[in-house]
Amino acid sequence: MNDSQQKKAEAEKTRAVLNHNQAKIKLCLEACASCSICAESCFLFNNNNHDPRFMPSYKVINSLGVLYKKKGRVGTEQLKRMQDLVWRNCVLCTRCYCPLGIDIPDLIALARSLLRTRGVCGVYPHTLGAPEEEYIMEWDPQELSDPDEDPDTQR
Amino acid sequence: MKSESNLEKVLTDSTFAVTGELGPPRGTSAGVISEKAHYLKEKVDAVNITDNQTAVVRMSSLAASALLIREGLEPNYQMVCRDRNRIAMQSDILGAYALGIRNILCLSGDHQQFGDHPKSKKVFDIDSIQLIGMVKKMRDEGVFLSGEEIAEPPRMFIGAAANPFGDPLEFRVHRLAKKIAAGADFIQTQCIYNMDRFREWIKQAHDMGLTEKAYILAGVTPMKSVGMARYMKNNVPGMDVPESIITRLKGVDKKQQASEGIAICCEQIEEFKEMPGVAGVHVMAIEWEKRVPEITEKAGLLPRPEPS
Amino acid sequence: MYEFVTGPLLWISFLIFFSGTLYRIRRLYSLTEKREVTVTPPGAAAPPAAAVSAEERKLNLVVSFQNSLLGKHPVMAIVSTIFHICLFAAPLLSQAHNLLIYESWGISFISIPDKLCDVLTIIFLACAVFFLVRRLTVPKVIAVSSPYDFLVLFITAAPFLSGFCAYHQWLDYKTVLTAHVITGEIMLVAIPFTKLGHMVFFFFVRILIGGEYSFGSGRRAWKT
Amino acid sequence: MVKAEIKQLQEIKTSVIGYSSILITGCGGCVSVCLAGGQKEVENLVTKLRLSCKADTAPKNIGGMTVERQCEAQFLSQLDQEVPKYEALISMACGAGVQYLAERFPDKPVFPAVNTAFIGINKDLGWYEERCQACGDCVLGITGGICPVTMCAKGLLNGPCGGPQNGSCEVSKDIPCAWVTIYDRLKAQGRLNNILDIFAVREWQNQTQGSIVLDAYKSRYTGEKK
Repeated sequence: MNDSQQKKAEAEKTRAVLNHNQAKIKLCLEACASCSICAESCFLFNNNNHDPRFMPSYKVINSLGVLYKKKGRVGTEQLKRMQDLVWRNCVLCTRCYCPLGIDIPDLIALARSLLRTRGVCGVYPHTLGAPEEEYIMEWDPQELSDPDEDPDTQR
Repeated sequence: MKSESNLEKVLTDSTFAVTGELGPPRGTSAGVISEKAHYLKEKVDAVNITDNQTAVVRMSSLAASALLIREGLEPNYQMVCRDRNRIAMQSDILGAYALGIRNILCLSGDHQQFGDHPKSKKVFDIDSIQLIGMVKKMRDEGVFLSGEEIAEPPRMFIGAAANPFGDPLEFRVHRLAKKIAAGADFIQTQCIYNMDRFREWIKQAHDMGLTEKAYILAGVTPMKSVGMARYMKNNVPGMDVPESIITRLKGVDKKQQASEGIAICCEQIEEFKEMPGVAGVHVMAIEWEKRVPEITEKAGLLPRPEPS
Repeated sequence: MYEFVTGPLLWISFLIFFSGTLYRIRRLYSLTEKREVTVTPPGAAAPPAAAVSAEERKLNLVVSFQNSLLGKHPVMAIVSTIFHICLFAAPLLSQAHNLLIYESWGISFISIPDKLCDVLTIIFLACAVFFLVRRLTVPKVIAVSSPYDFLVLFITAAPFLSGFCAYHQWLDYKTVLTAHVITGEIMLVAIPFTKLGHMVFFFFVRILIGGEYSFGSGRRAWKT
Repeated sequence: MVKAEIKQLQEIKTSVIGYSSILITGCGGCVSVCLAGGQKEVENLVTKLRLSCKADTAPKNIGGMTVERQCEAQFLSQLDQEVPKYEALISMACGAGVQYLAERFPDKPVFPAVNTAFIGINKDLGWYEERCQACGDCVLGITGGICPVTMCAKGLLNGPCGGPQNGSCEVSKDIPCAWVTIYDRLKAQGRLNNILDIFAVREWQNQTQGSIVLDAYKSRYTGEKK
């Protein structure tokens, strides 16, 4: 299989997973009132200086939400960012609280499935012997308000 | 002959064998054993000594077997997998043989949940079929499970239990086949009340040639009362008591129920004597050893062949 | 113009609102399935290992309060509850609305004095401003806010704002009134098809679908 | 995943009497998933201990923190700043997590707040069932995907024993007999041959502390060159 064929096959798989779950994704994404109440139910959010990138809804909107909206047509850079969101910023402890009842862990798991169809999966730097500093994320609140720094927040 | 067991001799002579059962006391009294043994003497060919049956602590079956030998009876030493690992089992087997024990019955054992120490730790290092194989290996190959040699291996006559009534019914005879393949020389069955089911099972076993490879002793337990029959039906795992038995016991006067129970038992034994594939009968008179002489007498099982 | 928006357009909006809401419920229904509890797990019938002391019952109450939205986010809980109460109460109980309903169908709900309705509207708008400010200033909210969220907030607030103006006869009454009706209709139509759909989603999911946070023992689950 | 159950409050309280300050540590791994030791349980325990420990000897200062997994040093390191502020620790992780926490902070007494029960599955909401005893030598391929070591009360490899009735284990009517289930499944799959032969005596793998070193990483620990 050459490169373009493989890309095509990948895209097909992504679309299949998306199509299969389309209705649910749409309803769930649409139910989100972006209220951010889910934030504190995530211990990672609390442990990381309340960095919004650990907020459950943020993780869903910027992974599954984008994949859904763009029908899986996202670039490598974005895939990398999503990978961080759903694997590094989430341990799937399945305990997030959504006042509206959105099953956030389910959606994150779905995002993981979608990313796997693109050959992206969880990589744990520390297990590969990377120095700790690389693993710990510093958060600068300014970063999020600047669209150039973090285009994912601007949709 | 694989062993110097009297039971084996009786069975190889094609005599219809009779085995009894004796539960060791929940205490240290050797007297209890002699008392119970007294009723069984010259009425049976060998006596099963239960191993902490229903997971209730009793005198060890090894010690009780040795005491029984002193009384001039042949024990059938029962060993369950619940309480010992392979090290303890092999060591006990060596000791048993040294004490003159020649028969061993290999069992899984009741789960400790029913016993007097329900939260004890189970062992089940090996299961009953693997135990049979282990004893056979010790006897025939003269080696331990590890493969190391035994000085003067124990020459045991190996027994196993079979339950023709447990689930899944179709698999029961295959499990019997597995036990025989593992090395069981004789089989004692669970108490039989459902004769139809037993006939079907023994026919299957006979057709598969299993009754040629091992001696099958049909298990019977005389009912003392309707209450006992109901209890056995509802509370004893793996027991199949048809309603007809209960109806029959209910049909007689309360005082007559015990003798009616014995009558049922004797009728069963009469049928077993004629049944192809049945080599003997195992009489489990639970805490009722004193009626064994009467049963064996009525069922025409006496006199027993003289042990050599 | 006024006749048109309060006539056919109103009917159409109601039709879209009700059928859209029904469609949404049906959609949710078809995406979930009933999970029958057919087996009782061993031990489920057994009483708890140890009796719960009075003190522990009290502690459990404290903890369940702590775990509730009110315990975790008191301000958000209170503001959003008031916001939603006003959202329903003000339009449904307003005397002016009830008069219109009475004129058309001869029925009417309980109504509240205009003054009170005005207060509810003000409270509602205050809550809306709170949400707006929150969306503009709190980092975690900024992070998930898009123009869409602002639009939705505006769609919700607009009928109240225009209603408020109309009641106080600010600006040109006729125009404001028409705007009030139109914005109200827009909101109705938007409910089933936008983020406002969380109205249906909330009740359906949190009551019917089983989960750590469901109200009661939800027996439905998402189909897999 | 590992399943655990929170201990009785009284037992936890008794264990920390005499320490003026304690840190309750949660784990975002398995115990979080089974609602035993995640952030929410930590917060609840903090509240409960704060309100109910009124004795003079009871802890005055109670804190809580949850990390990704207590079975990994990487994540435990997040506690390095917090732990020195406290006299003792309570861990809501599984037994492995508790021990690794205690190992990282050897001068602090560590008390478990959950009982680690088994490796199991989420059967339904709040209902977990054991499925694996980590025997270290998986036989599921032979037994139709049903573990005789775990699911059979006696762990028989040549089952069933004489006990099952109406498909239930002799231990309880509510527990299906593992071997009846194995038989039924293998029969349906036409694989009954699997259990007609005798299953040989097993060499149990979990009799000393288990340890795995992946082949790919062996040289890393032996210092030998690949």
